Amino acid sequence: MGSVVEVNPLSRVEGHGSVKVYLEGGRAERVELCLTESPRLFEALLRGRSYAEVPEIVCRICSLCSTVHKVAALRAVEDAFKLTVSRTTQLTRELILHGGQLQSHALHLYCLLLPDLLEVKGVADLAREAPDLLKTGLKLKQVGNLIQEELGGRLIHPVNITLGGLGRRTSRDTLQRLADGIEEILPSCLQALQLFRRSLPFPPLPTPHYLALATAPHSFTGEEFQLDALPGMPVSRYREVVSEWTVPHSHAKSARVAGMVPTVGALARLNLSQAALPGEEPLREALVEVQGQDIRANALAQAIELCRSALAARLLVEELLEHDPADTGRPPHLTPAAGSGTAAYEAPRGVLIHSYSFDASGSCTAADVITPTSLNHLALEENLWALAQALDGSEPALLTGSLERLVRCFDPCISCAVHLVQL
Amino acid sequence: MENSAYLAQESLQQFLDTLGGFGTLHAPTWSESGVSLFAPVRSLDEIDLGYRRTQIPPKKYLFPFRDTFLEYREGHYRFPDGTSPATVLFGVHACDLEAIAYLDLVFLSEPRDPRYAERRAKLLLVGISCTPDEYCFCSEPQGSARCDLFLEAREGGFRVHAGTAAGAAMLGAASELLQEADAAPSGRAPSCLIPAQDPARAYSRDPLWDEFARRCVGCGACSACCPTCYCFDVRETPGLSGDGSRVREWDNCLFPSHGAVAGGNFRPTRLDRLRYRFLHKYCGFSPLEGRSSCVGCGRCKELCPVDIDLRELVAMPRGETEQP
Amino acid sequence: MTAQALEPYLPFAATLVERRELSPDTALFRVAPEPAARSALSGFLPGQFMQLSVPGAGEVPISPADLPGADGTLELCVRRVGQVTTLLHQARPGQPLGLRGPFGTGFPVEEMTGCPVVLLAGGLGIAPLRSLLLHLVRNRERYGEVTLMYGAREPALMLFREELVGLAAAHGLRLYLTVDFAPEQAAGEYACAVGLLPDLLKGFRFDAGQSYTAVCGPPPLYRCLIGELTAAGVAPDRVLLSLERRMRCGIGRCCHCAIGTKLCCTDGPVFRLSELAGIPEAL
Amino acid sequence: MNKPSLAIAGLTACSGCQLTLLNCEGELQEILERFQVAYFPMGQSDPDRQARYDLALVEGAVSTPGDLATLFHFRNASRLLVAFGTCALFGGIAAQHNRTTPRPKLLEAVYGNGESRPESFPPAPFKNFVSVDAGITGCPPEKGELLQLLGAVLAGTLPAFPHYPVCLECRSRETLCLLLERNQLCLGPVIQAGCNARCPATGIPCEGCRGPVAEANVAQELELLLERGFSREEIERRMSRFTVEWDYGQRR
Ligand SMILES: Cc1cc2nc3c(=O)[nH]c(=O)nc-3n(C[C@H](O)[C@H](O)[C@H](O)COP(=O)(O)OP(=O)(O)OC[C@H]3O[C@@H](n4cnc5c(N)ncnc54)[C@H](O)[C@@H]3O)c2cc1C
Ligand code: SF4
Ligand code: SF4
Ligand code: SF4
Repeated sequence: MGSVVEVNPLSRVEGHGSVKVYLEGGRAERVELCLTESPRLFEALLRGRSYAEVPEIVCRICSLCSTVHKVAALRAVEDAFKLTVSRTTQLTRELILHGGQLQSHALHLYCLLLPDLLEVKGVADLAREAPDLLKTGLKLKQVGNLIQEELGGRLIHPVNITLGGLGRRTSRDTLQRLADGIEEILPSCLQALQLFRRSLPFPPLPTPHYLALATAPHSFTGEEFQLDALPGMPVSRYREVVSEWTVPHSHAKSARVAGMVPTVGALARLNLSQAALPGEEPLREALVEVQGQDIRANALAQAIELCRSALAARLLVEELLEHDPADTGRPPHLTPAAGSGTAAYEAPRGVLIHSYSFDASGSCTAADVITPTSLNHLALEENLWALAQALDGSEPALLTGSLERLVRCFDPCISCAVHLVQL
Repeated sequence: MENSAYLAQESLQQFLDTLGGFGTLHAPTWSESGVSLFAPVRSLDEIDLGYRRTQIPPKKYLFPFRDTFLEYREGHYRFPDGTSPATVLFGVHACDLEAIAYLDLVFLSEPRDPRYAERRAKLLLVGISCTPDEYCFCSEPQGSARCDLFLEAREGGFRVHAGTAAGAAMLGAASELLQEADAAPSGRAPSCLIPAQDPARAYSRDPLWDEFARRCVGCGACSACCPTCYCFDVRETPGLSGDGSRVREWDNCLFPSHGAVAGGNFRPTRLDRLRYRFLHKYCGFSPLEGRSSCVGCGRCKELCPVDIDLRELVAMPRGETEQP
Repeated sequence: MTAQALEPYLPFAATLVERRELSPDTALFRVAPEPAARSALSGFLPGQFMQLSVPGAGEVPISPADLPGADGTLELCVRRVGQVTTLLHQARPGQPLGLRGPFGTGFPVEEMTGCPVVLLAGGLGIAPLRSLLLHLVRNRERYGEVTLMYGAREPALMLFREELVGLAAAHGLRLYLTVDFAPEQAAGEYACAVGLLPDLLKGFRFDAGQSYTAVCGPPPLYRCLIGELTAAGVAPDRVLLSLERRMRCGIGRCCHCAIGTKLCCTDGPVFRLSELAGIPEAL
Repeated sequence: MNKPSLAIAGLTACSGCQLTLLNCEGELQEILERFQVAYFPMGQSDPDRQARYDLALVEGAVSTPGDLATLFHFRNASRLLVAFGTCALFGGIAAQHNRTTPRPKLLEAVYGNGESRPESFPPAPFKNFVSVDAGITGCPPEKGELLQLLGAVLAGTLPAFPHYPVCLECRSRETLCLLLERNQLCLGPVIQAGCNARCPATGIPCEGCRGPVAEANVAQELELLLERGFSREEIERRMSRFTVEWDYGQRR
């Protein structure tokens, strides 16, 4: 007789999901990852909405990555209208994305993942058992959020970054405060490298096919994808390489890229990009350590990116402070025209693609959003399967506990995974 | 030192520097988004001497939008620590000075409002002549005695007059910049107050009342921006560790909550609330009954999104003013 | 000097001493102010109100149901209706509270000497009138005939019933109790009439020319009663109305309690009918 | 004092409200100390589904049978149920098409006609199904209001949030009125304040993320915007972004 072992709900991940392991005579037969978040049908919400509304609505796909969703959507719309933005706007967007990455990685590492390393159940236990570590993590998160709130005007679903520009340019005083905040957390960022070097006690997992964007240093966007050693694929032709389909047991879609099962996120980025920032010598050892690793090294990769984001944010603040005061970032007046545009960004969890088409009145006729979690979906299932097999015959509690930890390594963002948008 | 002197335009920057010695200098200037406001300034070129009206009147210095005025710990209330900084408010028009005088009547009568009194004592007022525009409904006063110093515009400079000892001290400190006063002041400054109205008008059947009640969006701009509106609400905010604070905040008679009590509302309709506003502005509440508190600054008229001007109900001709 | 004299917004400390249920939603709270505050309370007049703070929830106006006792304690009769009153109802003896006041006008007890007094209370309106009644009873010889007409919705909601009956017997008060409806008269309960206060007043004979009347109750009650009283011939300046409005400061600043151009907190809460002439919204 | 037990859960939502709790970095440790966190899958494993909760903060709209079951569970198991965020209070972003497009059509657009189509109905606010004891509005909610609620619950009461429109806070911050001065489609006059006019203060019109203010003069706002050249269709689209249930004729 077959039986099912279930992890439901998956905890300490963002959104609702569960894992089912089907056992046959005590052996793992099949693993299913069910992302059960209630769908909000964003595609239908976007149909007929004006180009100006699309980014405002679509950023609500997910709170954790609302900033990068917003920026990606803005870029995609701007691409459709062949609009370029001023340097102030560019810098502000880059800086706020680093804020977003800081906050997201700090949250994931210190609130969601750290309990696994310390063998406790969660953030409430951390407050009791490791208050100082939690405090450090929260401080990192706070500085990330400070950047997001000051630049975005609102912490989640930022308002100040808008189509073609900014509501208003960030003041010097504010930037100065951000610089102070960043300076304060740099040492803690470096400590995170030590803390998250510890790997989970799992048997080795499949070696991933890394997928990331080719980006300039401290940028989150690029024109080409890189998939392992494959030659660059232009973002504008992403449809030719990404194939997506729905699976019966889950509300999310799964994707393959160029026929392969991709892994996106911090680990993939660090394996594919060599762009170094000034001042990042202390990261070198850790950078070497994550090369060619399986997903267990994603935590260390995130810790490295935590440092990188702090360093990059410091540089960006300086550049913004010095940049031409006449460039206010005021958005230009837009006249809608028919067109399509695509933009790809590196969200904290990996590659994110937004693509839209508009008719002559600027009304949205087609929308497509591919989220990092759908790109990771198959890899996650493969890893779960591998782990379930390796742990064959173990206690169900050990099995489910390990599977859940594995899910967390991917830092999945379930709410975004099920809000795929395609018209 | 005389109480009056002449200040040449060229000496104004130095004069401001001198005033800066008496407190942080605030003056009419422009916000980044293009709003006229009183804010800290460092030099003359940040000041808009010819400004018409600031969006928020100087009352914000005496009675801020939100003010924590009590704290409690373990069930016992106390005043929060900290005092307000000395401030020199430069460039206040006669109507706004009149308004502060009115607020003084409200808050400094017994029992004195300690928060207001403390801030008022630290606020030095420097008035300046104005040029009325189409929104103003005062009688073009050129001077005011309700301040520490008043700068009356003259050819190439100002006739500066000290109305208080503090004003005289400021003049004294700036004596090197000043010359002998020219001619006498331009007559007695009339009050800006518009005439008080008969409360019966608030209950009149004028169809304009219904029209106003239909239109008013209840945004609260008219009261928030009125230099003599001072209704406040009080809220208690418990903290996480058993302590808490009591905050007072500008309230607004156009909001439904203004007259609401458990199980009912004493001013349930917008019409009731507009009538209240009329009464408070033009008829005065006890103990200032029979006194208008409208100083004619024109803010409510300019800022109302639906062009409500309650004075239309009494068809007050422009310039008809009351002598206090 | 008390804290009060120094700072009008700073509540002086008080402690909840005792609480007694009066009805399912109303209780009598005995509150002891800090000793330093007693002098501020010494001039208290029936009909005046206090601002009661329950830390955490805020401050509400309450008219004490009796003059301060010899030990300085106050009796507050409070109905549970919202945030502050609910938190008060949950409080245990020893709970720190805050008090400011007394504020407002009270009943003109000096002016009323020698005259008959008719008290008309509806529902919770008995709270301020009880303090007037107790004053009249304690100075019985200085006043004429004292009548209390008190209407409640149903017998279970009638507050202080035994006490009122006892007072009536001991001090020769005319007492009329009435309820809007009576579900079932339980054995051993005092009888009370079924009917509305204005109807009761209709058949009531009294020296209207000489009497002072004091009214307190829910807003709709006033209009009906005033019709009856003026018809009976009570002079408008002898019709005393204790009114209620939203209040925040209690000292004439926050302006929520305006009634026409009057302020309920400083010109009231006890008004003479004559003062309210020409203010349609007053009643 | 006994620690009140706390549950935090989500229905159809972006998790932004739950994240707002985690975004209270300065206060989170104190919160975790003062409350006993009984149910919070986003931050703590082994959620206790059997417990009774003193306070349940539930975010999201109700759009699936599962959502409804969860909502009933928390209603029954909790002393205080708080509708946490705009979706819970007004339906939010996912409900914006409720009045215009039938649900099956929307589902088909995403999932086709295949078997993987999840069961779902038009997203609705909590109040359509259960009584709630308090609400924190906002998309996302303001940290300050969340902290006020938690403080009030610890003190045994509920917070006293103001009920006035965004314009008051906007004016008090001395920002430019976008409706009057820039002819922009600002919803400030009919939207509940409490965000300190975040959007207008950065030069962006209020998009209405905090839902309607009490007794809004909706009809007049509509007139104001029509006068400024916006089409009725555009105005309604914008107004329904976070709240579909507007009465466009309301003048109360
Ligand atoms: C002069 C005066 C004397 C009063 N005497 C008594 C009394 O003896 N016993 C008694 O039970 N009640 C009395 N009340 C009514 C009492 O003040 C309210 O029931 C109380 O304020 C409700 O507060 P809450 O926070 O529990 O209710 P909520 O409904 O939560 O009130 C919110 C806020 O609204 C205001 N508010 C609500 N209802 C009233 C009201 N009726 N009057 C004034 N403000 C209100 C309060 O400021 C309160 O903080 C009196 C009111 C006044 C004006
Ligand atoms: S400014 Fe105009 S619309 Fe706004 S509350 Fe005042 S009268 Fe009403
Ligand atoms: S910008 Fe919007 S919120 Fe601000 S005052 Fe104008 S209408 Fe109101
Ligand atoms: S201004 Fe409007 S859209 Fe912006 S945060 Fe406030 S309520 Fe939400």
